[in-house]
Amino acid sequence: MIALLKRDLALAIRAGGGFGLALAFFLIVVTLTPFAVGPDSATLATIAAGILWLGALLSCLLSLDRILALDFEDGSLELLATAPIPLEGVATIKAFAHWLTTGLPLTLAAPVLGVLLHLPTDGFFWLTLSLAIGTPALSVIGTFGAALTVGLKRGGLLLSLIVLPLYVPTLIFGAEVARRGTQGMSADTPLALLAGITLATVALLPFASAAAIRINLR
Amino acid sequence: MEMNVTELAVTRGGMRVLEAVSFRVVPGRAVVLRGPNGIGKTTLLRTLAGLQRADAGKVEPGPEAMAYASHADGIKATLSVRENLSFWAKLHGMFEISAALRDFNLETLVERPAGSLSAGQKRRLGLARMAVTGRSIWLLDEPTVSLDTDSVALFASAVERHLAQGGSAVIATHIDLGLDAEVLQLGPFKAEAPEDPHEDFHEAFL
Amino acid sequence: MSERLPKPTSLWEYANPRRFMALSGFLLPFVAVGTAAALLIGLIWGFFFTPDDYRQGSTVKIIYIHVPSAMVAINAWLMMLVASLIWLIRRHHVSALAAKAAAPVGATMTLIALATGAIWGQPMWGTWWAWDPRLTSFLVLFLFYLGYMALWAAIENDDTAAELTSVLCIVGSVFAVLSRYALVFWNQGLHQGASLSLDKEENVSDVFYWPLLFCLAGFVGFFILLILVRTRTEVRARRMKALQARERMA
Amino acid sequence: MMPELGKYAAEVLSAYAVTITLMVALLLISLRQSARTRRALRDVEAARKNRSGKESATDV
Repeated sequence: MIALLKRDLALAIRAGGGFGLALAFFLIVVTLTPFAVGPDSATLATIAAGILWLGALLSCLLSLDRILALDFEDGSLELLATAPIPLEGVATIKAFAHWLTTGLPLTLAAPVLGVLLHLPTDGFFWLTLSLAIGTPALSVIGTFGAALTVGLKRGGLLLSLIVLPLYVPTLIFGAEVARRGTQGMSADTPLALLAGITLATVALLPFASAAAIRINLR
Repeated sequence: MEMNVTELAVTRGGMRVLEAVSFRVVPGRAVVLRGPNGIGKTTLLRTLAGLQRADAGKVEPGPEAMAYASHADGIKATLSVRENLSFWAKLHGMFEISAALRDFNLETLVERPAGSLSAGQKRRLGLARMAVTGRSIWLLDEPTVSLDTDSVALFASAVERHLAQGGSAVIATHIDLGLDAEVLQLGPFKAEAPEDPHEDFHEAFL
Repeated sequence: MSERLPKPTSLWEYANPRRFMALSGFLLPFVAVGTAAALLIGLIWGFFFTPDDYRQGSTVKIIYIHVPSAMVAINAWLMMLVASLIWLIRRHHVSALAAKAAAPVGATMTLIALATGAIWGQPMWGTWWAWDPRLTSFLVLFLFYLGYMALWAAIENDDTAAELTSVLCIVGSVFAVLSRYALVFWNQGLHQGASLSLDKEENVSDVFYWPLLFCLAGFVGFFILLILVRTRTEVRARRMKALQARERMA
Repeated sequence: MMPELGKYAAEVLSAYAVTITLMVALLLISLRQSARTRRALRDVEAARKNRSGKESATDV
């Protein structure tokens, strides 16, 4: 399992896979936002937390099809399925590797980009915290979507269509934490719910992902 | 380990492709699958490897004793030969890869990224991957594709060495490898009405 | 049916394609007539012979299409969930196809509920669209339907498609419920509590209640009718594919 | 016969129009698909019967 994690990380770093690409996309979303809504810093400050969450979510979405597609194409996925580790474990590790190479960098980049959007001072802590707690769920749900569409030739767009509705609860609670935190309100309840969603998806969704991979390999 | 396949039946894409396939492989021996394309050689190997569900029949031992190699090698172009090999070794709880490197003549290529290997070298790396799994029954699907004559000979000797060490192999191939192996001829299976219409999605509608 | 089938001993036997075709072919005319009658009575009664609401004016008439379509939209997904579970657990072929057949009907009903809701919302709330939790839930539900149908359409192998869409339907259901709670949390809405419950006095007064019941029955009948027709189409399509596959093999 | 819809006539009528259009469209599409599949299946069955001379198992 650790060998698989190490390999996935090495691949992501060496091939310049999701790593740089998702961050660059995040930067572009944040850069374009003021062009779309105007340079007024008060306006930007009110929407900053939401835009940063949405930007992180879209950047994450961009790299989902790489989670399994590459391994499917070169036959690695079949060989992993015959290896003596459970496919549920493979799905979990894949999601974890995706989070380490995408969710974590996005979380770390968000406060920096928050400066560009005039994110209020109170918001930095809550934004980073909500992203740190919420992005694992994005990776796990994304792995499930990737597992469903892995055998398809043009699965990219379909993957987004399937995954985006599944992202709704995570986005709502995550952005709510950041928004309430930014406005100085108590964010305990949404934070607990966000953590609940992350824990539940991490615990349960790999089973569905593994089932989908098995069906697709058949 | 002796391998026993009894009365195996497999459906793929809605149609029965294999029916009542039975054979036995004893340690030190190989079975070569023959038959025209699309007759179910790949399906049989995938079923033995546990990737395809069988409708009926028994395979002993289970997939955990089989090392499977398909057309795709599972080789990552950006990783070096050593990294590729030791990853699959670790995944199977094995740590020693130098013997496999030697057997498949890969010692001089150890630090090269796998993407820069020639087709034949890649194929050898793919076969070395099977050796490092430590599993005794090799399932090989067209292992000699894109190999030149020398490499085929090298491959055949690798299989022979594996057999001599008490392993066994099931090989789907068109060419003669010069192995002392039994031949299993897969014939066309004529679809008959299935006994239980609930067995398969497609058949149920006939 | 040209040959006689033995009498079924359990309800599950209707999951056999041939039995399903026989039964559904028998039921179809009755369902069609019943649906047409209920819809005509309900809609004509509701549209022509009910008074305006003192507050909402004539817009109250939208209730006869808005509430039934919304109800069917949700229950269509529930039916797909049950059908998917039956397919995954008991492997009854017709149930997988019934789930496939239900999706476009559910999606259309969701669209109707959204459209009539927006049209109703304009005079009542002064806006076409409000990010009210119930409206938003339906929008999210619509997205779920789209994803589900797209997945069915994208996978060539029908067996694989049936399995994967079932998995998606089950996981999607959990997330749909989660989304619903998330949306309520996110924005307390404009909608009145329950539009309709058996305890009628509290909600909708008598004059509106009876035509609404007919409309509900009509919409449910319409849903069943379309499921039967569409599932029969799917069964025939599968049989055709099976025959053609067999010809190729022979 | 037309009831007095008052100032909300446009809303009520458009809501009904949208609903009926969508439902009729769905019904027509479903029926057309049904008819087309039925015809195609009949052709396949007939071709099969001619070729084999055997009687087909069912005529769903």
